[in-house]
Amino acid sequence: MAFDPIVLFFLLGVIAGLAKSDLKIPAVVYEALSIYLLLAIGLKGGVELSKYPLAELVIPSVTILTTVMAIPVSAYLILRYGGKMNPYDAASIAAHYGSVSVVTYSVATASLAEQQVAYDDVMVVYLALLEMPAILLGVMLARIGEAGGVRAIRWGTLTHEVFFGKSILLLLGGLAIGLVAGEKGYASLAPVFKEGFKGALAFFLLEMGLVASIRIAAFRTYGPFLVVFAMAMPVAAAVWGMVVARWLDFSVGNTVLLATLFASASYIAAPAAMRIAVPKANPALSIGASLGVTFPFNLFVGIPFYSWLAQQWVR
Amino acid sequence: MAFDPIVLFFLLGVIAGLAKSDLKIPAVVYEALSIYLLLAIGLKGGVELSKYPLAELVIPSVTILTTVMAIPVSAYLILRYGGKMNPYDAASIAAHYGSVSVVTYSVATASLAEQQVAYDDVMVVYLALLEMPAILLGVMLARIGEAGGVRAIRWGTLTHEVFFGKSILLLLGGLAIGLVAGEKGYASLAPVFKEGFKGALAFFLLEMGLVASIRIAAFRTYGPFLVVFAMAMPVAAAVWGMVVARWLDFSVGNTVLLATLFASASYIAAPAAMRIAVPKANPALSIGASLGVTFPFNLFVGIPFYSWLAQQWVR
Amino acid sequence: MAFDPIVLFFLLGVIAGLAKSDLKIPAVVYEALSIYLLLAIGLKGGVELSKYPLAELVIPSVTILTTVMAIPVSAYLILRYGGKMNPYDAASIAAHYGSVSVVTYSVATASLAEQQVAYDDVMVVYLALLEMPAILLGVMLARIGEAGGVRAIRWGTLTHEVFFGKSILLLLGGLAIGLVAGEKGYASLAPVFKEGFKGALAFFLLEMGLVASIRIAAFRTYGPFLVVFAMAMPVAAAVWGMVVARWLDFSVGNTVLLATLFASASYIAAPAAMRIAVPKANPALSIGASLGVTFPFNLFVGIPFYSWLAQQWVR
Amino acid sequence: MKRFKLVTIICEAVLEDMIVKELDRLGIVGYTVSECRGRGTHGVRTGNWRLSTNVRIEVMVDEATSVAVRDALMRFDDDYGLLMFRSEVEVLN
Amino acid sequence: MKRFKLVTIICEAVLEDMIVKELDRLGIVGYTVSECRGRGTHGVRTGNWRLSTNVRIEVMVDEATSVAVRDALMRFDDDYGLLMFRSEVEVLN
Amino acid sequence: MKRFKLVTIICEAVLEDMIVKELDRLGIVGYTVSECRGRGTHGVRTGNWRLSTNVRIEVMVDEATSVAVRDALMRFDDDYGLLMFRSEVEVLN
Ligand SMILES: Nc1ncnc2c1ncn2[C@@H]1O[C@H](COP(=O)(O)O)[C@@H](O)[C@H]1O
Ligand SMILES: Nc1ncnc2c1ncn2[C@@H]1O[C@H](COP(=O)(O)O)[C@@H](O)[C@H]1O
Ligand SMILES: Nc1ncnc2c1ncn2[C@@H]1O[C@H](COP(=O)(O)O)[C@@H](O)[C@H]1O
Ligand code: NA
Ligand code: NA
Ligand code: NA
Repeated sequence: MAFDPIVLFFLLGVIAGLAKSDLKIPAVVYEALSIYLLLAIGLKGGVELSKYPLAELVIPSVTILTTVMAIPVSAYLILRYGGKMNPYDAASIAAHYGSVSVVTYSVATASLAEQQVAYDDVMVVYLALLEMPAILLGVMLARIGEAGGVRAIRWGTLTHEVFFGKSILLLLGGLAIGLVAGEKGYASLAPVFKEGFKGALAFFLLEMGLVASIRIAAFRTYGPFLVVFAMAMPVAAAVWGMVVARWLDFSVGNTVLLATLFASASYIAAPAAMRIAVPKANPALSIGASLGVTFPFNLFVGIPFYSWLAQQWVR
Repeated sequence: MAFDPIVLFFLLGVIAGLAKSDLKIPAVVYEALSIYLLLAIGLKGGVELSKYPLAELVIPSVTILTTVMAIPVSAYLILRYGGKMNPYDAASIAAHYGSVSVVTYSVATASLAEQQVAYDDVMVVYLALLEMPAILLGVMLARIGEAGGVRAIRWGTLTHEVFFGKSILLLLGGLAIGLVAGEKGYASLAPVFKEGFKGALAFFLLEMGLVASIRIAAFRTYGPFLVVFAMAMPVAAAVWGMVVARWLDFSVGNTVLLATLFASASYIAAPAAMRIAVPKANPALSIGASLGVTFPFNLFVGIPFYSWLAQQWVR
Repeated sequence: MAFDPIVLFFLLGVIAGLAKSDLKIPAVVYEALSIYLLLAIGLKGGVELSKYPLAELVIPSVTILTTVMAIPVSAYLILRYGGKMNPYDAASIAAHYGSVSVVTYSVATASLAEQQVAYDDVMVVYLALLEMPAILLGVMLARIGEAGGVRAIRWGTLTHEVFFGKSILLLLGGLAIGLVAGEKGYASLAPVFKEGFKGALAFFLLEMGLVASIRIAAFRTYGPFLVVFAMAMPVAAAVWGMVVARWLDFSVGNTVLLATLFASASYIAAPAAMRIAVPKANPALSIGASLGVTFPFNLFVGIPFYSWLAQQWVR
Repeated sequence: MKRFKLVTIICEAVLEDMIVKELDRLGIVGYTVSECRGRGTHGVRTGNWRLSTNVRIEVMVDEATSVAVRDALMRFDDDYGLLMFRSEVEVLN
Repeated sequence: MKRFKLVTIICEAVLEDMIVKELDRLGIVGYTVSECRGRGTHGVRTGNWRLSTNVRIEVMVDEATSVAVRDALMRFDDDYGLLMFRSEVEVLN
Repeated sequence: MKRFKLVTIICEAVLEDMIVKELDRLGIVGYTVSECRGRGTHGVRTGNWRLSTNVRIEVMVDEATSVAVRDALMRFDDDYGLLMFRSEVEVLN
């Protein structure tokens, strides 16, 4: 149960933030790196997809898309009735946990590579698939019992967000380009988009540490219920992901990645979408839980644990 | 007649822009990447130049510099009298088409490498040489018939712009450093400036797609004459470039690059210079034509076509 | 006595700046690159440190930390009594020269690599150690004779600055991560943090040239005393550094690096700290001397000279 | 030199598109946007990633329109970090 | 606390150098520049590359000089995206 | 619509933290910061690295507090590039 040293960059960022160091990474670097990471994993997946029997993705995709919904639904119920949260916050947080985190996924792939456990880059297809459905569900949950209810949702805007939101667009765009380019076309892009990946991820984790430090420092304000939720939920979701992965006969590596996707909470697509679609939800709570608790939890405890567990289980 | 998958990054940017995606690439990333690209191709050319009999560049340089002038002059006449444009717009657009596009050139080199057609990096010398003369000519054309005429041009400012404008300075600076460094000094810079080139170009094309999307969407406002011009002119110029390349006994690869230089229209140096020197020209027209029509035309149709044509012809 | 072609990037930046070219590198690129450089040399040092008997660092560290103090003290005395400067400026400049420049150090390592002279990346430990003490001393010197004197110094704030200032934090953070990661963990980071180093340094030098050009152009306003000081001081400090390196039985490469550390003047940590701690010091003078004179002097004359001298001496 | 009102809106970056749509609806052509950060009743906005960035949107309009802008944007006031103020300016061109 | 005029100029980034030259000519030492984007009669300025970026140039001057600034910059008004307005400020230091 | 004073502080970026501390001390919650560059009696501030960058800090407060802000920041006036001015605004929300 070892963790990849790359997570230490996150720790360094957190320390800098908590210590009120003058280290500041400009927001544009954050933007540029997140575009890079999304494109890079999209491309890599697309290249692998070009050698892959696409039909084989159908059954897993449907299975995963169906089963994942258990996460936002149970999260909503737990928060709404267990945690006595208002429906907006419960729905918003549920959406974050139902969706996925690109960086958590990336760290899991890096950690598998470090441990020399094989996995398929095609898993990025599921990353792309899982990003939005839970967000849509979250929006619907937030409207239950509201005047107008689900019918008042502006589906046009939301659907637009689903397909043309930055992260989906770059993931799918990268996938498509990788698919067309194939191994041959990818070769000349590899120095930047493949070799450079881990270094860029390190830099990005440093920056995320700075951003997350404020959320981590404020953890008391989230209340003990949410803090416990933000650590128990990913573990439960990961186990659920492993069950699904077993049904689908995934390899150890792919099992770890699916578990990580289920366990991870969105901190890019979901916050932006919920801020617009469910303005009454308090973003401090959802981002605090996902970025301030779950993200570091997954990095330092979750991913090593899911790796260990999958290796026990699948063998 | 295949195109390099790298142009798909441009397409992705255009799609994101047209779909009003929230994908936004900060302007500073655009600036940084354009500095990188200019330096990188300068350096590469300089290294090759260090092994090159410099005297052999004189005749081609003079020939090319003379013959290229046919492009802005004919463009001016066509737009002024065929298209009935006012002298400012005609002169400004002529300057754009007489000058060159660094990214179009870069895509052509990438595409040649992909097809394993040899070319000389020394061609970047012509890229540097061709950037400014047409712009100067354009400024003069704009003054014909104006009060004060050509004599009213502030030559000091313009000459300064020629030699110390960002793109010339970085190209020439890169060339000079490459020349001094030679293969040996270049080796340690190669991971960034050579291996990283294509990935950076991909990123830059994505960004250019975003920028160009607004121009592409507005293509109706340019009028049919200008749209046709923006596709016919590059083809004509490319053919003219091939004729010149034949006179100079260029290899197939170099012929494609010269044709591409002739065909390409500036969207960095020319717009900036014309905005200052010919304020009465409408930048929406010149940038619209060069970036909104000619640039994508060259990427998707032009370069594959010039490659194909040169291979028929030179063989 | 050759210099590495990489210093030509600095020259290009200076030329662009002096010629008032429209080349502008956004400040965020400067920030991002400086973070990268600090992390990269920290990491590299940390990896080497993981294979190093740490106890062996104690004696050299103590020796170097003690002997380096001669630099700010003598600089203060020379400027205060020789140059008749006010105590604030004398102390502030002394602090700059007692501290170190990360980029000067980096150029020296690049230059040694180019000449194939071996050195230890562990030297970065001394880089980290030397950054702050002279700055603290400078603050104390500035208070001598002031109302309240040294007792009025806000030690809390200053100590915070020492350990959590950007450059120390990134250097030490990089060291620690490298130490934990070791060769194995470093391998996947190497494409960005090792292969990319020299290219990034080139880019950064270009930018520093632009920044420094204003300081270089203003050199007349510093007065002849300060200009001479800014060239004589590094040479004297370098010789002193070599003496210390001889005591410590350093290899040729390490001798050059220690000499360079002693000779270099800070232009990141010191200016920021002095601006806050000694507001009455004129930053134009200290930054002018360190960035406008000493930095280019070390690049073009100093490093080649220290290399040559060390090779004569140590052999 | 005509007198106008300059309406300055400082708010979460995520509101920009929605506010521009309101301006469109009011038939307002001109506006200016710049990036900023800050602190208010909704806490610190550090500007270190998009979700914590503010924008400043400025609209120079006549008095009546300035009231219309205010009325159109009040619906964001409850749920978002938002500050709106108005000052007197004279147009010079 | 002395009263001054704050002249705010919002224009295409390409004008910055030319405007600073005019300020120099008028003997004005102090000014402040920041980046912005926006929309006006010359269309949308998205700020996503230099050619579509605006700058805001602010000059705090006395009333007479504010008129001189206006007069000096009016020659750019025809050909460039440009907005100039003026407001009252009291200097505090 | 209540009348307030908008205090605008343009100064070296290095002062930001110290100024925010003063605002804290005065019990002021709201402020807005943005990046800028410029020229003044302390020379040109090009903004091309942090040491030559300015910030603009804006604080909307009542008249009495605006004086308190001024008084608290005057201690920076001697040693740092600093401009402070004040204008009238009406809050709209
Ligand atoms: N009193 C104030 N003075 C200046 N800016 C303010 C003030 N109050 C709020 N702001 C700005 O408006 C944003 C939103 O304010 P709020 O809705 O109070 O959180 C803050 O992030 C600040 O940038
Ligand atoms: N009414 C307005 N309110 C605020 N900013 C404006 C307004 N009109 C124009 N601007 C700004 O001034 C720039 C140039 O305006 P224009 O010359 O009308 O294109 C625009 O890009 C906007 O940033
Ligand atoms: N008259 C002025 N108008 C606008 N901005 C100014 C003026 N004077 C100074 N500034 C700004 O305030 C900063 C500090 O001014 P100073 O203390 O005079 O160097 C300058 O860098 C400018 O950004
Ligand atoms: Na999840
Ligand atoms: Na051309
Ligand atoms: Na030193």
